[in-house]
Amino acid sequence: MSMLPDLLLVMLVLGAALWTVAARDRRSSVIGFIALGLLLALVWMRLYAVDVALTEAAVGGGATGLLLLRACARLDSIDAGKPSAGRTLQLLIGFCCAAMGVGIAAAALGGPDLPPTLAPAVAANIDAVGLGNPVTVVLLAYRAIDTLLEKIVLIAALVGVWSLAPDDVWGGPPASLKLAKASEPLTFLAQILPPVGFVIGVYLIWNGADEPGGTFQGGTVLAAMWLLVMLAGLAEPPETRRALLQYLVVFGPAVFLISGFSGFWLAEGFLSYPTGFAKTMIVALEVALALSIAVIVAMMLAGPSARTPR
Amino acid sequence: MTAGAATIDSGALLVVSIMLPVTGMLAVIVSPARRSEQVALVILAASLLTAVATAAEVLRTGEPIEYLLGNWRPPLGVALRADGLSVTLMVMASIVLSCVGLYASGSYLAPPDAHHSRSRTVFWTLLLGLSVALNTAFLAQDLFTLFVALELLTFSAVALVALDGRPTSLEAALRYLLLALAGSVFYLVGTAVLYGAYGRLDLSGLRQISRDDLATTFALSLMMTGLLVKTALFPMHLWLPPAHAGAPAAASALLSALVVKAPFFLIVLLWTGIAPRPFSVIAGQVLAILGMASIVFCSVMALRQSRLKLMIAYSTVAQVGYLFLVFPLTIGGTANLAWSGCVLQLVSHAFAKASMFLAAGVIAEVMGHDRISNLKGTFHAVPITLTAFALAGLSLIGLPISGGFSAKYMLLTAATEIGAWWIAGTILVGGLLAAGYVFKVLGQALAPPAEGFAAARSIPLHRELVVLVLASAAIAMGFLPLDPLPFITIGRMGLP
Amino acid sequence: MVDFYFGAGALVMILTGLALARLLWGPGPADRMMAAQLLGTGGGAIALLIGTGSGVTAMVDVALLLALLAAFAAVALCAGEPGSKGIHRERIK
Amino acid sequence: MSDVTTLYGLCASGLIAIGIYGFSLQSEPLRRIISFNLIGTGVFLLFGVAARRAAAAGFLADPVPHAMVITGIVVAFAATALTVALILRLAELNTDPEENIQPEARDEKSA
Repeated sequence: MSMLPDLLLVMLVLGAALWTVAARDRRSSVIGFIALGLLLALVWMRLYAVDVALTEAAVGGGATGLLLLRACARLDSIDAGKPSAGRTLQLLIGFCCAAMGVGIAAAALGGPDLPPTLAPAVAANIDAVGLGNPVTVVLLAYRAIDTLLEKIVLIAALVGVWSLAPDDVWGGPPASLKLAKASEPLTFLAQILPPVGFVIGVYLIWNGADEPGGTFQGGTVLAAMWLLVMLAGLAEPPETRRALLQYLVVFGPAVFLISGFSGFWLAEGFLSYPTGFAKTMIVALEVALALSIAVIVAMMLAGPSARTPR
Repeated sequence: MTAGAATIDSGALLVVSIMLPVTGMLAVIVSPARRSEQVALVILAASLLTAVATAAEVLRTGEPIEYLLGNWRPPLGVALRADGLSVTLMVMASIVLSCVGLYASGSYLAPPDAHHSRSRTVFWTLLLGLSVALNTAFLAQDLFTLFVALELLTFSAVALVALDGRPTSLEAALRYLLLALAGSVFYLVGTAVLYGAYGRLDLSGLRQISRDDLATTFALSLMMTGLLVKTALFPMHLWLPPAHAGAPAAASALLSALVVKAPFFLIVLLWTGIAPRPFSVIAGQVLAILGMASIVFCSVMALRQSRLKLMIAYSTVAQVGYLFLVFPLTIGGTANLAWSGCVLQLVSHAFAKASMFLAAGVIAEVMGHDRISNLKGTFHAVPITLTAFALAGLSLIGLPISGGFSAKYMLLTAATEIGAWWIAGTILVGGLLAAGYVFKVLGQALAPPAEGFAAARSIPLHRELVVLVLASAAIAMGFLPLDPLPFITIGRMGLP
Repeated sequence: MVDFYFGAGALVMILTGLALARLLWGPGPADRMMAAQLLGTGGGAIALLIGTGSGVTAMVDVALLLALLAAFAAVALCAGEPGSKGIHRERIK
Repeated sequence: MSDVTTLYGLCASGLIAIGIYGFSLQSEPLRRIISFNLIGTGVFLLFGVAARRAAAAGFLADPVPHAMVITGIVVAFAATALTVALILRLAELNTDPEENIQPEARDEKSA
């Protein structure tokens, strides 16, 4: 009985994945992908990974979904390329992929009966940091370097997105996100949803220290709400050359860097926190990072500059 | 704690070598476009000093430097580790980055006015992004941290390919990005399988407990395949020539000299550190065969190109092929000689290829085009650059005295000593083909200029000198004694 | 009691599967938007049921986020309407 | 409990296989980046399954792979955003011939 929901869920996930690959037009494919993102949030929940479930819902269902849907709308006039492969080749590749799937399943599931794990090590050291959410501890203490570099990856990608602007509009605002058919209900939604979403975003950031949630989930929700306001035409995307925007982009990583270096003097080395202050520092860090993430994600979704700066 | 306390001072060097360019990136973003160049050059100079200081420390003590980030022991935390090989590569990368930085300074990218600040801001930010990614790749001791470094490398490199904004460059960038992403996802599948099997991803831990079983073999094969796509070994090289040839010369130099080397370095880490014995022998043979195919096939392709930059890009795939010959040669007693040859090839190719791409940039500016058949009079116009091109060419061919010669000589000796005639033969054929494509260009360029020839524009002297410095560095490597290099074995894990 | 939660979860899962079919096949934009809403609410319900069944209280946050994102997805679907910001204006087929 | 992890392990492998199939057969860049995301999702699930298998040691799940997956999702999002921006810019250049002329003229001097 307890397996039934899991079985159904897996079937829905694989169905949505097949649809995404096999759908005739790219829009249907994207919609399949968004549905998959929502379903995956449930899968992550079943694997007892609530933090990941929140991330998957916010990114897979929200941010990536909007990104791909807008891309579809803008690519609308361009003909979709047909798969050029013949039926035999398709079958051949399909067979190879199936074999690969079987191989991965065998390699991933065939391990020892008592799989090795770091869970006890995480639990044993968690008191030294003083946070209740082990995932946040891994992200901001044990493996803080990954999180710091991940922010640099985001910034590099944002600069990459910005670099695609034509020379003459560099520094100007991205194309307006205002919907061509912004209807009254939509505008209404864009007015009432952001305050609610803002509270949820802040809650996720704040809660992340002890309960599931955290910077990226909260930051993405904040970004989504800002985008909603822009979609309804209630605000315009800012000029990318604005100093405030640029400072917001680097603010979180800069605070991270400073707190990391302060460990040389205050604690036991780079990226280590002073005893007793770890929780305070991590929560402050999370707030700074979430702010930058919200701006970076929103600007990535808004795209490169498309209008001349004033 | 003991390891951390003993090396706290030298360990800070490793942190600084990664975090200095990070700081630089953030500073470039918030500084006005006209200042970005100065910020970046200062950071590059400081990075070079840090890399040299780290290398000096490793040489002085004869011991690797280790640093535990946040003072958390692996596998829970992530360690940085600098051994002989990684400091060599760090110094190499810093030198190339600094030289390319000098080459691109001044009005190379765009006239210094507000209207053309796009390429300046983007170039300098992502140049520093490459520096962060490379130093992390050389130092980090954790498979997942290495994945993040690889992604940073890819994103920075892709945006540099697309820098000039022409449709052909964008197409090349898109193709590169998609294949590189496929490569990383393969790498990540392997990482997931390894975590499932061992419950840790730190290199030193995995080295001790790796078993010869299905999961390990399968995971390592997937990871190596992914990395091969990123390093562009035959037959997965098709994305490289258009991407490297389409970028501005300063970016091409970085891509060919450095970016394709990081995935190779990771393959070496996996092969020497984690791969269990019977698998590593077979994988070594396969890698060497692909390397040989790269050498022969892409040298011929280089010979057939009519555009200078495409020729140089194909030559990159061929020269990277030599690196992969090392794997079967390390089984016998000549392991150290083979590794030395490989490292020398890696470093001298980085210098020579960076010099060659920068030279190609100068030539294209002076001549107004880069068609090989129409380069008459180039020497007359830019003698210093052409000299540098010729010197870099000597190293690529493997003529004495040059780093390329020493490298190929060592690989050749190692190959003949263990009777691997097929490898020895390929090295010689590759040299002949390289001579073919280098002399094809030189023959044209040394010819007297046609009637009424005028250079399209003049080149600032400092740029020509940078090209010469890089080429001379490639030549200077040839003055090292032709023996196994002692310092690359410092702290090397998993080597005989 | 646990069986009840899981059984109810399975039932809502089937209903959500039907909503998924509507979302994928359409045919109209309105169908899709409604289906997205249903997927969000259904997903939230499943999160609550199974979360309670397996004793993980933080599932409430997932349900909350899914409900919020369902509303956001409705707007995103509008943004992705053919021709809403096309590089070329709508082409008549 | 191990039955559930096995089930999701198979689901992850299935997602990877479907994604690779789509990635190798599709010619349209946007469809390929979606397929890339499918593969990525499958890989993340593999991490999740590895984490859940730690339940044998008396924990609900291992938080280390969860943290890695969160980092991975962020990186995959950045990759998708960069790819989509490239695709859109390329489409814009290819449909707007006027944009094409100016950079071609620049071709000669900035090769």
